[in-house]
Amino acid sequence: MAEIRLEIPPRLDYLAVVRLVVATAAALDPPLPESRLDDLRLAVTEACSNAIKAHRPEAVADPVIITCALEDDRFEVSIRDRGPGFDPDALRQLPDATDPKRLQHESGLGIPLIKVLTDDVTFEPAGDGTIVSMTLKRPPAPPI
Amino acid sequence: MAEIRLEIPPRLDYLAVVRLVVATAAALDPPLPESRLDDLRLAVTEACSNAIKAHRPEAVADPVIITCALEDDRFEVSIRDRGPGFDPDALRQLPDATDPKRLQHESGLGIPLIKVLTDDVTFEPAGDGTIVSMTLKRPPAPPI
Amino acid sequence: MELEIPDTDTDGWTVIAASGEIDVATAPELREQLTSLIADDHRQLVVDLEDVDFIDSTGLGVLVGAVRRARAADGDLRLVCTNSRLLKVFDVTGLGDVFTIATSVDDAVSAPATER
Amino acid sequence: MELEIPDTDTDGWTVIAASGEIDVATAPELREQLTSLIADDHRQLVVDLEDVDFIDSTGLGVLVGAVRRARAADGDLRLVCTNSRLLKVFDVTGLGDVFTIATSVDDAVSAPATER
Ligand SMILES: Nc1ncnc2c1ncn2[C@@H]1O[C@H](COP(=O)(O)OP(=O)(O)O)[C@@H](O)[C@H]1O
Ligand SMILES: Nc1ncnc2c1ncn2[C@@H]1O[C@H](COP(=O)(O)OP(=O)(O)O)[C@@H](O)[C@H]1O
Repeated sequence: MAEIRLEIPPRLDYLAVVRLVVATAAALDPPLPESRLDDLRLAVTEACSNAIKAHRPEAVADPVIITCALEDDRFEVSIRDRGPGFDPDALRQLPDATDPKRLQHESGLGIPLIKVLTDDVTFEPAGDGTIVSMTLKRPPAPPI
Repeated sequence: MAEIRLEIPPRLDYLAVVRLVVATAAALDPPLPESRLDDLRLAVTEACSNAIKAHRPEAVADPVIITCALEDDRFEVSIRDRGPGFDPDALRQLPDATDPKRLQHESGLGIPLIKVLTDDVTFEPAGDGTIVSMTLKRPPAPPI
Repeated sequence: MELEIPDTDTDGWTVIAASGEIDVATAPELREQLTSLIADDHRQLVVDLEDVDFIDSTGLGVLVGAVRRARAADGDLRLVCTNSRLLKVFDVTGLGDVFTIATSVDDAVSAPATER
Repeated sequence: MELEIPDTDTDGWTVIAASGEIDVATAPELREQLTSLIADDHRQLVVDLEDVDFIDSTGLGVLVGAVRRARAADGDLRLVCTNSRLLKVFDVTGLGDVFTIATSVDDAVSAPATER
């Protein structure tokens, strides 16, 4: 098992760096397929932008920490912030796309996206913040 | 001042990740000019591949740690390994390019390259390893 | 992200061609452009996403807000997109059902007005 | 890094077209190819670097070792390179004086033999 760890200042202009690092790490042998790399880039962007925004109200300067674990059968990435924490089960649901009220909502898509794009996600309170851990399974190696 | 920290396993196939991260960080506002980004990519590759190779003899599993400090007037990157250390002043000099003996040497270009490509470099023993710190100055902002 | 807005409209539609990555860091610029276009009575908008290779939820939210304002003013906001990467995001969020998504600017402006 | 070696020689020169990044992780493959070509009596080699966007000291070392072996066998190893990024690296290391660096494969094979 190999691990890559990245610490960034809680600033939104660093998201492009995070996307690059995580996607490059996931493309290492055995690589995730290209379409899963897209899923990963977006899921990580969403989790990381939430983490960065969570630092804001209290102006926390501590870094956001991104850890990638490269396992043979899966790619795991976790994002740790020092924000106020939140209850993911208490989030309002967005109206259906066919409901005219849907257009009232310009936000709230991040966590639903993370849930559909990853194979598993957990939200853990971490004392002084939150750890969001996402897993993408690698396709099984072809039989020899 | 913003800081980005990256930890990688001491494996040569991670060098491409390091190049990407460091160059992306250095391209953030105010960006290093494109030709200096090339200098940085190469200098970081050389320092990092030395760091990774230094981990080998002792099969150290500890990560190589890359830290970027983004200052207004300069970009600093330091690479910390847990290798046996070395004396940079004791390295043999390569023969001149016009000397036929030059062709006997297939290695030994890394540190000379780092020296010409960066504005400053220091090699510090760090207890159980080495910290190589490189600085590239940013061009002064144009007068307003 | 870069935005390009030609001086002349296409059949009464104003085309905004975006390129690069639309994320939480860059989406505010798109929001500002769309908001001021609608405020200036450009109610028929086409956002061309052909050169966009990434969009996040903030970018999607900007498009949702703009289509709402455009439709409230009896206009519309239509998209040009053939990139499967982006189409997947519209698909999984259900937003593919909210927008008219065409394969070219010409198709976007000539698409039938849909009952909403 | 990718390597491509056409089946047929150009005027007695074997051309190896490399692309991508030649670094310490990928250079061993280039070393192997060049070593076995020279061992198989291909002593006149052109390494085409036109599609290479990065080379590190290990990659340079591989070229130095190969040119030494080629010249020892009365052959040569010449380079094709116009990328200023790479040319700078040959320049600052002095290796620009070791190799014949041409702007095309044709120029590389027709360059005069240099006295070394
Ligand atoms: N890491 C986090 N720390 C604190 N609150 C969070 C975090 N992630 C998400 N949230 C909360 O959950 C809400 C919903 O998040 P999300 O679905 O990504 O949509 P959006 O970010 O657009 O509001 C956020 O507005 C925020 O209040
Ligand atoms: N971080 C390091 N830790 C230990 N030894 C090092 C380190 N960096 C360089 N060295 C030593 O210095 C030598 C010269 O390095 P360099 O100029 O990069 O050339 P090369 O890596 O091709 O030998 C290396 O062979 C190694 O012995």
